[in-house]
Amino acid sequence: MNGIPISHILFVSTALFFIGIYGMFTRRNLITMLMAIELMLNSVNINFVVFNKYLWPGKLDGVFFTIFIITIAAAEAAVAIAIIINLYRNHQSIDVEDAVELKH
Amino acid sequence: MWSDYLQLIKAEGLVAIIMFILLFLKLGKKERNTESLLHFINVLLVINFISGFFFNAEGTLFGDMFQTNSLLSLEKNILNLGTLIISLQSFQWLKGHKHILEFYMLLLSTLLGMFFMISSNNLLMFYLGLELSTIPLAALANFDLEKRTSSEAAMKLILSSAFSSGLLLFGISMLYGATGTLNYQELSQQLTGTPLQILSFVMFAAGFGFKFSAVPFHLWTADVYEGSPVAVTSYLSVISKGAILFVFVSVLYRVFQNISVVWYNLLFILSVLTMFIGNLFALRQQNMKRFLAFSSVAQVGFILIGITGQSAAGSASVIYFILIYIFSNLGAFGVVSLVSAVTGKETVNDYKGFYKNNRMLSWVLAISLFSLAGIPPTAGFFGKFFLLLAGAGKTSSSGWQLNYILITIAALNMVISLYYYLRIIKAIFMDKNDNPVEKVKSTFSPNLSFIICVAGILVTGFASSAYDYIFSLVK
Amino acid sequence: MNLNLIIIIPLLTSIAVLFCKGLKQVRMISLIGAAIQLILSFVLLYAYWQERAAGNTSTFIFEYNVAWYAPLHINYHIGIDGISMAMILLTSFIVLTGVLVSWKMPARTSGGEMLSKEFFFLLLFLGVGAYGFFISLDLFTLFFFLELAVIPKFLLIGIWGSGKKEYSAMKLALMLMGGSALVFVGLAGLFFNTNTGDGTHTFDILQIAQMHIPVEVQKLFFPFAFIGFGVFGALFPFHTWVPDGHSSAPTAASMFLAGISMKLGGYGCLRVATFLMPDAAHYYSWIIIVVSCIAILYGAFATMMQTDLKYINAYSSVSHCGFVLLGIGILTQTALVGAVMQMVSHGLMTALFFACIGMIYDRTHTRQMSELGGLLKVMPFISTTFVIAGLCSLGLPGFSGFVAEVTVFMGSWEQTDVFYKIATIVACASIVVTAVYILRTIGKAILGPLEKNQYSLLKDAGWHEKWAASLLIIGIVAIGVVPFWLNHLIGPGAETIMSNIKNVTIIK
Amino acid sequence: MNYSEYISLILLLPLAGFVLLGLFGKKLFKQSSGMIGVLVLLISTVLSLYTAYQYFFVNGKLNDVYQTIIPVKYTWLQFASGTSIDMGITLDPIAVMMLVVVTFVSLMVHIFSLGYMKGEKRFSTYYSFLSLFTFSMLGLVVASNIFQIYIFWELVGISSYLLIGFYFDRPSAVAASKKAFIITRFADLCFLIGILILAFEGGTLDFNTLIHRLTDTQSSQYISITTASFLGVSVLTWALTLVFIGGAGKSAMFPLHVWLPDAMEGPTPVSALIHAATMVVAGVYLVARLFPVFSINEASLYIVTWIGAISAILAAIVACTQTDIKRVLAYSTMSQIGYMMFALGVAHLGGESGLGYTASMFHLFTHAFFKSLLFLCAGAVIHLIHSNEMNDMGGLRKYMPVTHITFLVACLAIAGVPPLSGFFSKEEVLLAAFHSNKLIYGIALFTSGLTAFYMFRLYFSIFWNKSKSLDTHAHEGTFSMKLPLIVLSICTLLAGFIPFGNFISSDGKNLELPFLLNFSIAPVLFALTGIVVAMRMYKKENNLPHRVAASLGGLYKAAYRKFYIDEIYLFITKKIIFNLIGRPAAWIDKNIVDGTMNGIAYGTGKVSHWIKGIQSGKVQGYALYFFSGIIVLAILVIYFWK
Repeated sequence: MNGIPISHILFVSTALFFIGIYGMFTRRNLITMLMAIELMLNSVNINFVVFNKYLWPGKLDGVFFTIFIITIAAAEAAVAIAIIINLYRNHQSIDVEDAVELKH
Repeated sequence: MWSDYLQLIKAEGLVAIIMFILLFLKLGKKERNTESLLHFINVLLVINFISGFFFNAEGTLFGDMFQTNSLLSLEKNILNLGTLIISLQSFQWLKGHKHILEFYMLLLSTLLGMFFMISSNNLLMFYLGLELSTIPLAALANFDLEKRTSSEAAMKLILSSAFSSGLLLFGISMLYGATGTLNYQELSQQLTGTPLQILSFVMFAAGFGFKFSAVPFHLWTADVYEGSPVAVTSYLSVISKGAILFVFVSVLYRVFQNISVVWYNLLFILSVLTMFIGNLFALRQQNMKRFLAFSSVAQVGFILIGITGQSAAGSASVIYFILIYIFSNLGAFGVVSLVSAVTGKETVNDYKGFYKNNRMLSWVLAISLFSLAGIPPTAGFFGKFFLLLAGAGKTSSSGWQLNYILITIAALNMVISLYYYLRIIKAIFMDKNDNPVEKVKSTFSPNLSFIICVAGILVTGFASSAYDYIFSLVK
Repeated sequence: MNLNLIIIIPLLTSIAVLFCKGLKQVRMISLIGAAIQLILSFVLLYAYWQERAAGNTSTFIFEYNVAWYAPLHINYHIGIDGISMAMILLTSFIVLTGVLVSWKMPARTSGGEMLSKEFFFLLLFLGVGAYGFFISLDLFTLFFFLELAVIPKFLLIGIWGSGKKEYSAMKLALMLMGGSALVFVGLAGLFFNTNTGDGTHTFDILQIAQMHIPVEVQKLFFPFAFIGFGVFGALFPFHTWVPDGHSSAPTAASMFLAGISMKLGGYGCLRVATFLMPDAAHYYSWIIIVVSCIAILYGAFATMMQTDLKYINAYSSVSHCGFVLLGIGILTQTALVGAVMQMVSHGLMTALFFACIGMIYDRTHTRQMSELGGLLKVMPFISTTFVIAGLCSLGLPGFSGFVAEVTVFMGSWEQTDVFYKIATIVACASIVVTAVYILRTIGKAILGPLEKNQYSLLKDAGWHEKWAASLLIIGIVAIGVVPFWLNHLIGPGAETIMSNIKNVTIIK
Repeated sequence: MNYSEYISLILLLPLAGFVLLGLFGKKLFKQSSGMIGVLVLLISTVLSLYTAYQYFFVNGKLNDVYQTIIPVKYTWLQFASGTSIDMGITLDPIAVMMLVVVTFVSLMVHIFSLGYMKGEKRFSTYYSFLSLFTFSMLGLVVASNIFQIYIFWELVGISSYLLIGFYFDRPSAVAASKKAFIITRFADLCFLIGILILAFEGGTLDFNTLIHRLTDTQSSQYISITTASFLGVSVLTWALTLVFIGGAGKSAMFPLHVWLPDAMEGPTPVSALIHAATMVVAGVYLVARLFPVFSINEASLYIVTWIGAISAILAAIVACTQTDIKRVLAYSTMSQIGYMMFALGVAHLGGESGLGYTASMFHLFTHAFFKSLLFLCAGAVIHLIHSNEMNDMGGLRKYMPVTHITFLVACLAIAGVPPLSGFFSKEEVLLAAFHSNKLIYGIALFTSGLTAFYMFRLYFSIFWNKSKSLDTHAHEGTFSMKLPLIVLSICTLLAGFIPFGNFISSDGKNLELPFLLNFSIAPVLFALTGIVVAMRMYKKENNLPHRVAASLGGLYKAAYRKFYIDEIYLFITKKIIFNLIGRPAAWIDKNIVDGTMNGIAYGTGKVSHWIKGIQSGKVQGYALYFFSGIIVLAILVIYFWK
């Protein structure tokens, strides 16, 4: 049933991960950065599932982990967006470059 | 059956119960006298702290995802104490605040998360605890809703923590891929030290490094500390840092023992970097909170040296130091928060001639700073001494004696750090100031917290029993 | 005789001061406390003689040893031999006189208020550190007390000092802490290379002295310990805290600095570095000698060029403390005795000097030699005291300085190697230079015509100042005229150290 | 009566006097302190005379060789190596002789000062210092231990310092005292090193043991010290030369003499005591004390001889040109001590060859009397005139007859006119020189001529020459001032007839001093010519001196400027020591050593300023550091681990 070799899937997940990181580094918009982080988390999810399915099919802890990650990601996103909204209230902008008062 | 079940998660249970009580209060009628409410909460926290000494059992739960023993309950109780002190100190600040209950609920939920993290016996449980202790903190950082810096700080915290947890998770996933288990014991047997495992370990450690702000993962620290309310800052700098360090120590010693050579080198680099960068940044800070932030970064460098000791003495000295560190750092933060709550002054220059009108506060601040600097007879001296001693005790595998090089660097860094602590002392006692901070009148709860802190600083060092107790637990 | 008293009483005094009201009470309490300390130290001396007379031949007596941090093998272990006894006497003298000279609290803070309570508290607290340091027989305890004595100095100088006090205070604190950091590394290295037989380590000086530390280890850690303590003892080129620190400090603090805390260094070099690492001491001996000779001459020449009285005395302290290190470096018993004698003598002498300078400064409000002159006419007592201090410092027989220096010279001359002789001759040459600057100072400041007319209205010393000066002079003369008692006191202690040094395989 | 019962009183009484007057003099006995001082000295003088009698006539001899007796001895400082510094009292001929001289002259000076220092503000201080000096000098002469000599040597130096600077509000006095102390201190440094060498080689500090070990040719110490050599010179020579430099410093031998003339800033009685009779001869005494050791080392004796001779002639020449009467006397003192020195230098141990030794001591003895007499007379004169300058004086003989006569006696004595004491002692000195070295003899002869000349130049220009008119009730001073003059002049008259050789000789045996009439013609002739010339030039007021001075030209100027030695010293101290050593040292300390420390601090601050860019405030920057940190660490660790 599983014609797809594991390496392909890992390639996808890794690619996803680095795309996420790239987005994190380059995007100015806070929401987009958040999305980039979600990409990273999803690549992690794929990893877990794949490892569980291909390498250690005996137990399900990888899958469980995935579920938890998804949940927590949601929560994280919620809080993050709340904060971003508040930031917008104060700064009238959600460009990360505008919130650099604290430095050095 | 039920009884010992409850007994095992007693600490977590108590915190949860307190949260629920607060929740009900919230649901109840609106108008309430804030002061009495705060006192009530403090009483609850005192009860929580005291009960932390009793009915501590050993065992595991949830298919050994969760474990507890007397050492862990001691660590939890140390955190309880810290939380209590912070809540006492933030009295002045919260008095005028609308959302007291929310504040405490968020605070306690992070505490709960830390407890789970400490008791975790499984990476999943650890991850859950970590997130539970991180995400509410971001909300807390934003607690001064209308302050620009506060929201900026919160944004920085949530983004970088999410990023770091992403990397951490990636590490965990690779670890899982390499070993096929999430349970600590099995993991420790599976580890053989293949490059993949090491890479994943480094990512894993980076996640920790982010939380206890080791260079180069520390950059969020100063900004968040400066931006967020002082109570939250002190909570970040003491409680969450302490918790994650507890976990780090136990994880390293219990899980990654096989690749100890690797993490010895890793910690060597990290601690040297952390000490130097922390000190060098702290040298030129003007804002007290930011200054304390960097000083606490530097402190982590010393703690890491203690961890490299990698022995009973190592972990014992680390726990002991964190206990002392809570007293010292909270003493300093307490004064800062009180002053900033009353007068809104936060820069070093504002503290010039501070001694003129505030004798008591000046001495509290001075003693705490001496303790942070590691000057006898304060407890900080003992803590630092034992940390470095533990670090020196590790005979490194490589030919030339890294451990002595490490403590030499550390000792010299202590001199640098002494400089900026003395800078504050100088400002308080020696510098002239035409309009120094006028008399800051302090109420019962802050005073109580100061008494606790100073007593802790002065007693913990001489009373060797504290250290002996911790040591006996660790062994 | 319970040795703990020598720590407890000063501690209680300093704490009691905190609960006093007003200058009168504070200084009364501290005077009483200091007096008790002096008496106590004499009682201790008497008890010490009794013990010895009773045939107690153990190296250290009045030992008291309890486990402090058992898991780390840290004990609270105290005890005295002759050397510590001498240093305790010195300390008690300085504490009492220090309290006496700061009777009127002349120094005010930059804020302008008196803060007498804090002042005396810190002063007495400093004493606690010194006492503890001199009696502790456990490296940890030793280190604890060593660092205990640093910060009070910082506060004393920074708050009540004069001139560029913040700079000096910071410099002093940082350099001394740097020194103690090195000491720490040395101690740690020593600790982990000890072996009590059952594989555990120890901090106990006596035990370490018994066991033989591997030579390589000694070579590695001796410099740490020696330089570390050397910073306290004004080892060239780490002496630069001395001039600034002394000149900015208030009178009593200067007396403490030069009188006691520079001795901590010498004592540490002796008790820790040389005693516990004899092979390394042999190995590095020549370097120590060269450096200390440089310090002696160079300090003396630098003194010639100074114009501020306190700077003069500070630099001369560098030069005199060179003799201490020289005596330690030479590694003969006589030289060691000489070194300790020099510590005691210099302590008393320089304290007297600073006391005089302080008194003069309080009256004339200047320390510049060019603005002083002919003071002998208006304040005979102070001037005479000043002259006595000066004569002691230029090594005049009848005063303590001569005895100490001669002992060092004789000791170094016991070494047959010609290198030692040349070193000694170089060191000897300093006595001429010393004479030059001392007489120059006396001639300008004390003798000659009255520099300014308003000086003619100045008052001579008050009773407290007279007492302080007289006490110190008594000490100086007691050593200078009848030195044998001090010699007997120190002799055995030096002998034990020598016995350690003698039975090493000399490595060149 | 046994020595040990009272001998230490001779020392301790003056010490007690010092302590008593020094501590309480100001308050308790403002006036009586003088009398106390005199009384104390009187007692110790009597005691020392008694000692002398006991020693020389009763129990000093043992099968007619004078023994060295050590009645008192305490260990003062014990060294681990076994050597020790002892405090003791040695009695041997020269020590006893010096005891007498010191106490006696000191007593005279004490008495004289009663009148001279009357009404001084620091009267009691003065007397306490005098007692201190007497104590230290006595301690010096009876020393039984070479370090004891050093200790009292220093004490003598300091009391001289205190007394020279007695008028401390005169800058010149302060400067002079400083100069005196520092120069002698330099000499003492050499002395100390010499002592250390001797002690090391001899393995002891005790005089007799040391001398015994170093003189018997079998002992290991002798062999080691004579064979061992440093820079090609035998260690013994080094040691003795250094010791001699010490002596030369105190005795104002060329070139360390520059302090002596300036020392005249002190009160005149002090000059009489310290800078004429007692302290300045300490050097001679030191050499005499170590004479057995010196005598086995030709080289050091040679140095002693020549330094002595040069100082003698040089000082005499300078003395001829000075106009300050005390300076003239100072130079004459230096010249006479030169005599004693070279007399020692030409002597050898034992028998006839030891003549020089005896002669030297003899001259020391007589010189003490007439030179202190001269100074006291000068003191009396100055007391009257309130000036030291010759030009302010003249024709004083009718105002102060006693002073006049006594001064004349002293002048004749020092000029060596028979039958005064000076004649005899100088005779022996010349004889000793004649036997050993003709050149020295020549110098000595010429010097004695000069001596006569400048002394009488002094005499005539004070008491004759242009007659100054003083107010009528100008009187000569109190009885207390006259008495010492008379007593001393009597001593000066008679001292020559003491058969000195019976008491003091290089080997303690009896030495019959030869007295050859035909030999003594030459010196007497020289002396008389000197006197006649002086009378011709200075008895009446005339411009002859100026013409002579003009004709001598450069030589006169050089002599007048004391051969520019002071200038040379000034150059060395100011230019070389201060500018080339002192300033650089101070500069280095300020800029380099201290600069390094400050530099470190500054550097740290700079670094912390540079790296502040890391904390850019941009979250993405943080994330970047975070990520790259992980990568780098991973690489490093994996690399390490490999």
